[in-house]
Amino acid sequence: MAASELILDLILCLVLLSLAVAVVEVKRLYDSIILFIAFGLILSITWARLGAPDLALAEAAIGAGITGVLLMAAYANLAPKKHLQNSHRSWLAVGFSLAAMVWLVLSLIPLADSPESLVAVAEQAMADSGVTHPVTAVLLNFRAWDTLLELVVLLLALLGMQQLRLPSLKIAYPWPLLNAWGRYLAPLTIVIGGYLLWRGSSGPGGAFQSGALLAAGLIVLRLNHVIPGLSWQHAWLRCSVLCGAGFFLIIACLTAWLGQGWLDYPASYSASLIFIIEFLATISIAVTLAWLVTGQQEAAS
Amino acid sequence: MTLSLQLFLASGGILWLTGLYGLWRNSDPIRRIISLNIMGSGVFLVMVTLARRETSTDPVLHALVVTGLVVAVSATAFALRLAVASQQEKR
Amino acid sequence: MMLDWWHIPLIPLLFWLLMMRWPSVSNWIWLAPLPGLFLLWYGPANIELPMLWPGAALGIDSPVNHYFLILSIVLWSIASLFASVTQRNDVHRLRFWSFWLWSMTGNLLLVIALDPASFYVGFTLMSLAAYGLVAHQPGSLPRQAGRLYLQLAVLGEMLIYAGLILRVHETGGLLSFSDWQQPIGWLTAICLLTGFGLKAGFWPLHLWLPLAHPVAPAAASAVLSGAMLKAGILGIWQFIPADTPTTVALGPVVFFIGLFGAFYAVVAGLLQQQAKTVLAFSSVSQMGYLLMIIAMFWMTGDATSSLIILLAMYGLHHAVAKAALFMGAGLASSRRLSLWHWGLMTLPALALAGLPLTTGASVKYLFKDAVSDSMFALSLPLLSIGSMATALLLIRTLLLMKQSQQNISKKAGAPEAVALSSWLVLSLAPIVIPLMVDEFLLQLTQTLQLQALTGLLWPIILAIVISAVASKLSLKTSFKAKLFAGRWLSLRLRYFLIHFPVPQWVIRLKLDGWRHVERTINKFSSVGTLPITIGLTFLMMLSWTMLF
Amino acid sequence: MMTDIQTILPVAIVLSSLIPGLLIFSLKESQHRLRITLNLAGVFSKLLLVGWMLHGVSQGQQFSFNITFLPGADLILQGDALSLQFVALSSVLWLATTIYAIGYLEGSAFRSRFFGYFSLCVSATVGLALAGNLVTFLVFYELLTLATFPLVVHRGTDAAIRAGKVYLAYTVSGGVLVLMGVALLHALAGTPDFIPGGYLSPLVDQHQAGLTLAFVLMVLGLGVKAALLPVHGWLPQAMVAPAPVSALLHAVAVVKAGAFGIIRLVYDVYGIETLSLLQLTEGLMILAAATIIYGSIRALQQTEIKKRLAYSTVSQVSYITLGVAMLGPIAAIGALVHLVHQGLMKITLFFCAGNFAETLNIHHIREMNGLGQRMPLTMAAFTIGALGMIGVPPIAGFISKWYLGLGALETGQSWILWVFVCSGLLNAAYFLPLLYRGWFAKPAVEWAAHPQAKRPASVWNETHWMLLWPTLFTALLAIVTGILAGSDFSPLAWAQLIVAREFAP
Amino acid sequence: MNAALVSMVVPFFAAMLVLMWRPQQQSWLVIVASIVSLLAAMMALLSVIDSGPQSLNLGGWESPLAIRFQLMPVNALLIVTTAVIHLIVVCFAASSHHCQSIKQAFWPLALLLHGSLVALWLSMDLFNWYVTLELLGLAAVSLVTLAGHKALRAALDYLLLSLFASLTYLLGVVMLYGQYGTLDIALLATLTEADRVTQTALLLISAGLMLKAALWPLHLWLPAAHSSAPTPVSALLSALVVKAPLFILWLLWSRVAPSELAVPMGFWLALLGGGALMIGGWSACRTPHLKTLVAYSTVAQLGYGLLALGLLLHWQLNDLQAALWLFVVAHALAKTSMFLAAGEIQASTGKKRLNSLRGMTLTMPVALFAFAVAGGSLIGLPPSGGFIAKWLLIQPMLIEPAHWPWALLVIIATLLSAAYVFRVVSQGFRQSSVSATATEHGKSAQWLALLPAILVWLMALFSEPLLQLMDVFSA
Repeated sequence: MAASELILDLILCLVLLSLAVAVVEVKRLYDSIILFIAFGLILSITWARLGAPDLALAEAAIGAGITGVLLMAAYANLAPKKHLQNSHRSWLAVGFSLAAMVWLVLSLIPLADSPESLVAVAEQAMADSGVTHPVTAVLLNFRAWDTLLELVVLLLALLGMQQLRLPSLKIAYPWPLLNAWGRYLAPLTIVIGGYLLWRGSSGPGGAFQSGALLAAGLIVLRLNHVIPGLSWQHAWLRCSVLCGAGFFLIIACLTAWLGQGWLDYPASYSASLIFIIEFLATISIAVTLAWLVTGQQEAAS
Repeated sequence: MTLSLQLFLASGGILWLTGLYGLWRNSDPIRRIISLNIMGSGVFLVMVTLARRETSTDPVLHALVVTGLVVAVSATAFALRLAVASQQEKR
Repeated sequence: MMLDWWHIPLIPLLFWLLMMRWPSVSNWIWLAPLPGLFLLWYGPANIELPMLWPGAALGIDSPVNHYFLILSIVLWSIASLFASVTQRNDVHRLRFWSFWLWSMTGNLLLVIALDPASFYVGFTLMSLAAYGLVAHQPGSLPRQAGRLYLQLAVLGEMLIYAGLILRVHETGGLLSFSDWQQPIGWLTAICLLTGFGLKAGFWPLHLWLPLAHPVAPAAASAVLSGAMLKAGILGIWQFIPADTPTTVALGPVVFFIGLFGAFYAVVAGLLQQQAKTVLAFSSVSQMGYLLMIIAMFWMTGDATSSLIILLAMYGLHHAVAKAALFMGAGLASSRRLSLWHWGLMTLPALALAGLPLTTGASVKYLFKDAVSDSMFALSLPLLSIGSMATALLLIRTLLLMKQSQQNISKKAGAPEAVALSSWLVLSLAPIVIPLMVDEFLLQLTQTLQLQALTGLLWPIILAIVISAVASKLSLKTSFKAKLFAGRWLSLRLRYFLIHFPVPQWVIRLKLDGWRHVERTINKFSSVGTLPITIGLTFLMMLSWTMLF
Repeated sequence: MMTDIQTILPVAIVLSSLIPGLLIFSLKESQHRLRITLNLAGVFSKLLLVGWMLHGVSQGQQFSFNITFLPGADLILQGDALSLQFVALSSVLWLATTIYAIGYLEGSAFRSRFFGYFSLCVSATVGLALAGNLVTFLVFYELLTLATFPLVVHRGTDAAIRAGKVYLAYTVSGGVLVLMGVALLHALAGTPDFIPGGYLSPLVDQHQAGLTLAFVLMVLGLGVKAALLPVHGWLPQAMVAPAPVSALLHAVAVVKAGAFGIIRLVYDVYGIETLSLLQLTEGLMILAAATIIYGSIRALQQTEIKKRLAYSTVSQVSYITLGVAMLGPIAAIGALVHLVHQGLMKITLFFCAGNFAETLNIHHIREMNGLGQRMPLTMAAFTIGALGMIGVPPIAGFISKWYLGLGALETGQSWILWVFVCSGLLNAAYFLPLLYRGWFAKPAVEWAAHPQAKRPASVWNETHWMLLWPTLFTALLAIVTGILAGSDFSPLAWAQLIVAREFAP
Repeated sequence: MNAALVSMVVPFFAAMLVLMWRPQQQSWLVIVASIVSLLAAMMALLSVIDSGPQSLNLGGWESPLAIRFQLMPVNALLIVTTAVIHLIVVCFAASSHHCQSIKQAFWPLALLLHGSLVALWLSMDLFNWYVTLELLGLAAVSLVTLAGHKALRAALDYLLLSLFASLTYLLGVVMLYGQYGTLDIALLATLTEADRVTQTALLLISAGLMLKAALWPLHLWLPAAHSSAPTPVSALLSALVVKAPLFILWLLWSRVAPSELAVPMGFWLALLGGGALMIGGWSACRTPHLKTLVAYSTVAQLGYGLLALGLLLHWQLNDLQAALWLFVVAHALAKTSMFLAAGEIQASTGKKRLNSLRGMTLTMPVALFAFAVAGGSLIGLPPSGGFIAKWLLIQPMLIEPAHWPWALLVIIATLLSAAYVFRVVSQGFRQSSVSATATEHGKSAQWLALLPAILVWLMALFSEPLLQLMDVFSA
């Protein structure tokens, strides 16, 4: 098996690397963006190859999808003359990079042989986690604090974006194809998102993946002007953005106050608590991501 | 298997460096942001590869990658917005 | 007891305060020194004043300060009286009197001082305040004379300071003249001798004297020459112990300096055109004699020696006579004098030359005695020549005074009564003092023998003859150049100090040249923040890998 | 009760100027009555407290206050004889200067700021004097730098700002050097209290290099404030400050802070034994002597009154340093007593210069002609100060010179005597012409016709009384301390007391 | 520990409240939250003093799996400092007239920044630090962009570099995890060896952190970002945000890194610190703009931290930890004061340049005084917090003659800092024609600017307990 797989891996790596180099080095920005989206897709294949289906999902939805839309939107909003690459290539920089590459690769290679990890510990703890999918267990139970803060990161990105007071995403004219497909795509994403969320407790999937999908759906709807521009004025929007992190925090406090400790779910409730948290987090993620992509609707405009 | 892992690890490192190089050599903000994403991908690749070292994958690393992805996408979104805003002011 | 030694210097100060409030007090200043006489008569015990500067003690402990106190009191009192007339119409009379009184305070204090510090206090006060007297009159000559005077006075002060400190150290911190019998160091002796010598004005430290006396008011010249020069001598006498190896060794040198000075000054004086200048040179010459006495005393160091009496008597004698002459010169240059005035004028002049029946005769006689007793007996004949020279000089003075009468305005009348009487007192003093003071009388009786008499008289007669011949020949020379040397030097000194090259440290950062470099760097780093930072990160990481 | 007082009194002395100072900051410009009240209350309460402490110390009581500060180095305020010498001087002169400053600044702007900082300066000076160990000393030393700066730049003109920058460049650098020195000593020996004879002698063998470096650092650092030779440049520049500032700070507080520091360093930190083992004082002596001569010559070359006085300060303060460096008891008396005497005389001179400038707008020496007719009292005070500086007896300066000279001989450094002689001559050379001009020269314009002011009705009104009286007061003190040097309550007696305690076997 | 958690959670909740309900009088809510957070922080500090360091495994999981919080004297102190500075800045923002326009967006961001900081201080987990660093970075950049157009370029540079640094850090963290299988600092400390992977990982982490902390020579983004940010933001960023990476750097090198690596690295860090002191100080002396000057002063002062850290590692002297953290706290307080004062002055004159300060002693005496007093601590004048820190720093330098060159560095640095502080202060004393009544309002903001400066001087008085705290820690 080794040889064929190795060749496959090698090809995968080469494609990835050449795409990456191309993204960096290609002359036109537009090409660069397109190549980057392609890179994201290849990357999600790589994840799958490396036995990380939930990451592949997340990468496809978040890395390639949403980031791609964001990049395109930014491209559309930028002056064309700014899209030129640096005119000269600095061999000094290349030399430095190559030297660094040798050093870095030499340092990374030994890692393959030192299988130190938390696998055993995590497996041991799975029983008490309330979920069966280990990634979800880590995300929402073992290292729930990271996830909580991540929601805050999203919130912060949204706040930061908001107060830049940019006009909302400029789309000159709704793309006819999008118009046509949007109505079907959006419910589909919602269904898939819901499924992913539900599945997250036992298999690949979970809040982020489903949130990303839902966000994609929302974006499509927004681009079709099916839903109005997202604005901070709407209480339900605020509520949905904040509910994930807010509820998570409340749970954290309650566990600290009433329970055994900070984020220490009571064993009997842990499954349902995690589900509620995931659900709310999904809403938050979806709305926030969509909002981040489509931009703030100014109250005045 | 180890060879393959080593390959992916090296690729991760090189990806990271490629992104770094792109960030270094490009002056366009969007390209810089893309380069950052490539850097991030490199790190994630290393992480996912490391998760594969044992028979069962390491859920912790996967979870970290998920977290990292979300952080990356939010940061990218914000950065792109900021890039657009900063360019617009110049007009 | 209501009056004590420490009151003596205070009373003039009191007068000063009163005068500042009521300027008319200046007419009564002649009273200020007089309480001293009362004290002398009453003779209270010496006092120590631990409240004051270290070692302060006041009183009289030897004939020298006894006589010097008398002479100071008399001179200051009479000169004050004289000055109260002559300075009556002076615009700056308050200033004059202030300095006068300060000077008087200092002089009186130093005479009654029993410790070096008090002496130094008085001496300094006197010398610095006397600047106000020297430079009192407007014009450039007094200013220049004053400058020279002050420069030398300050130099003297500092030398005395050094000598004083050295001496106190040598004596192990003792602070009383009476305890100062320890051997003196060479340096100390020279410092003190020079320091006081600059005030005493013997050759070769007399530079300021011929310049200062002519420009000072007559009364001031009188006290300068009469009292203040003596203060210098007193200082030498008090500070430098006799009969120590150093002083014994120094004695002959000093003696011959005095001797040479006595003659040199006569020669220099004879060449002068102004009465007061000539008188100043005469003082220089007389100081030479006083120096000789001190030198002889150093050789013997006998506390009972007649030299002590001699010093005291000589001081008194010269003081009154010279003061009388200066005041007379002052009168002669401003008032019309009649014949009897001139007769009176001759008296102190000839007394200085050793006219029999005057103090001059007493001191000359005693002086010769002393010299013949000492190892300098060989120089005895020179003394007679010295008397002759003195007489010559004083006759020249009188002649010059007479000449100056021609220059005064026709309107000038006879001297005022007060001025005249005060002058009269001093002029007659050479005769009167021997009648009052036993020591003088004793010597005077000795001089009445024929041999002594002729010994005293022939120089005077010879001098008269020479003068007559010289005036017939109308020998006139000028010797101004030497006088101006002092003035010139003092100016050069000032110039030199002001233009003395001293390094100055000024640090200046010259950054203008680097401005554009800085700008470029700033611009570059603000535009290229990202690439530069990333490049540096690279560089750092790579260099760190080398590190381990 | 008594122990309480012994603890509180040192702090109270510092606070007696600090608190009014801080209150004054908060006052409005127009509340001048309140400001004056506060100032005077501070002044007199300080005098009272200092008097109390003087009495106590002369009876042999101990005053000490401490709070913890750094590890091994508490903040200690203590009243010993040496500190009181300086404290008493500062307090008395603060009295004079406060009155002077009130008169001087009447009607000008920024008075609250001025008096606020002024009080802070005095507090810092007093604190520095009362400091019981090096770290405390350092604290107040740096505070003094800070508090003085606003006073130097008070006028706000370009020249003042420039001078302020120069001042800071020097004093802050000096402060850093002192800091380093203190820290170095702390690293080597900790920071015990000052004790007569010092506390470093056990370390001489082991840490010779460290001790030497610390001494050099601290002397250089303190030398900045004491205006020692290579680092004296700020002092003449700082003369752009208003007259009271020049008077109290640049004649007394600041420069003396440096000199006082050197005294502490030599006697109570290193100790004479240690220093003679390390052979460090030779250099200090030469430096001080060079400063004396250099300052005098530079003073001679100045044409502005205040500049000349400033260089004179440069020269005179080094007398103290020189006296300390000689390491003998008599020289120590000289140095300690000069600390006071020089302060009295120099402050008088600066007051006079201020009076001239304020009354008749006279800044240059050539404008002084005939001043004695117009302002006889000020001129008289000036004369006293100047003569005292020369060392003319019986003014205070003579007493210091006496002991310094004797000390030089006693310690076998007879060359120093000639330094004093030279300095005396040079002092005379740069002061006497001023006196000549004031008393003897003819004024360029008759005073009656002078644009600035008419001839006053009475002698006592030659200038504002608040300017005149402090001047006369300090001049009188300069004479009295000289004449009554032998009395029990003179600075000299106190200096002898200090030396008796310092040099006690 | 619970108190510390309260101190962390309260700002988060307050932020959400503000975002959700958007009350009219937001400032009171924010101030109350800050006060509560401060009280909680103080209780946490007291509990540490009473009962020593406390540890908490989040979620109750075993140590390698769970994220661990640890409350030590140092981070308790930092939490208190954070809370104090936040309270002051928030009050300032509420009272300053010049902050009206940014308030709406400022409150939640500032609160989130506060919570994130506390989260960072408490955490002992490498990956959790990554998340908190991201939080800080995003919050900081968002705050910078509040200043409007001019700040955006600097903000973008800041953001990109911050992201770059995060990724560099993350790579290092991943490598460490790959090698040792744990993210917990305490566990790592027992495992690490001086092999190649560890070395590379530590270097990557350090580079990332140094970039985030704007340690010289990776500081270029800081002056632009900090000087263009709104006043209260500049204060927060300079005072607190740049200290967070320093904290991690310190824990990493002093705990995790084996001494074979730490000793040579320490030398380099110290050299870089020296470079920061020199170049930062010099730049501050040269810049014509007020806030840029203050920002460069941050660069320079961080050099002290780096120097202390470097020497601590190089000489393996635990005593220097006290110096390091007192520097950080003192600088935080002083810099808050400086930025608030500078910002208030700049806002009231409307000019950026230093020479617009003319006559400020008359028009804004309190602000200028605050600047000067804070500057005194930066220079290290006694008796200020800066002085104590510097004192502790130079003690080990001085005791060995071989170490004296470092002391020379400190001397020059001190002089440079004095130069730039007094450059500003002396301008204020210049005469000007502005009338005194021009800026009567805004007094309270000026006093608030003075408050931290006074606190930093008070630190000196309470140095004893502070140092004891540090001793407890280093023991």
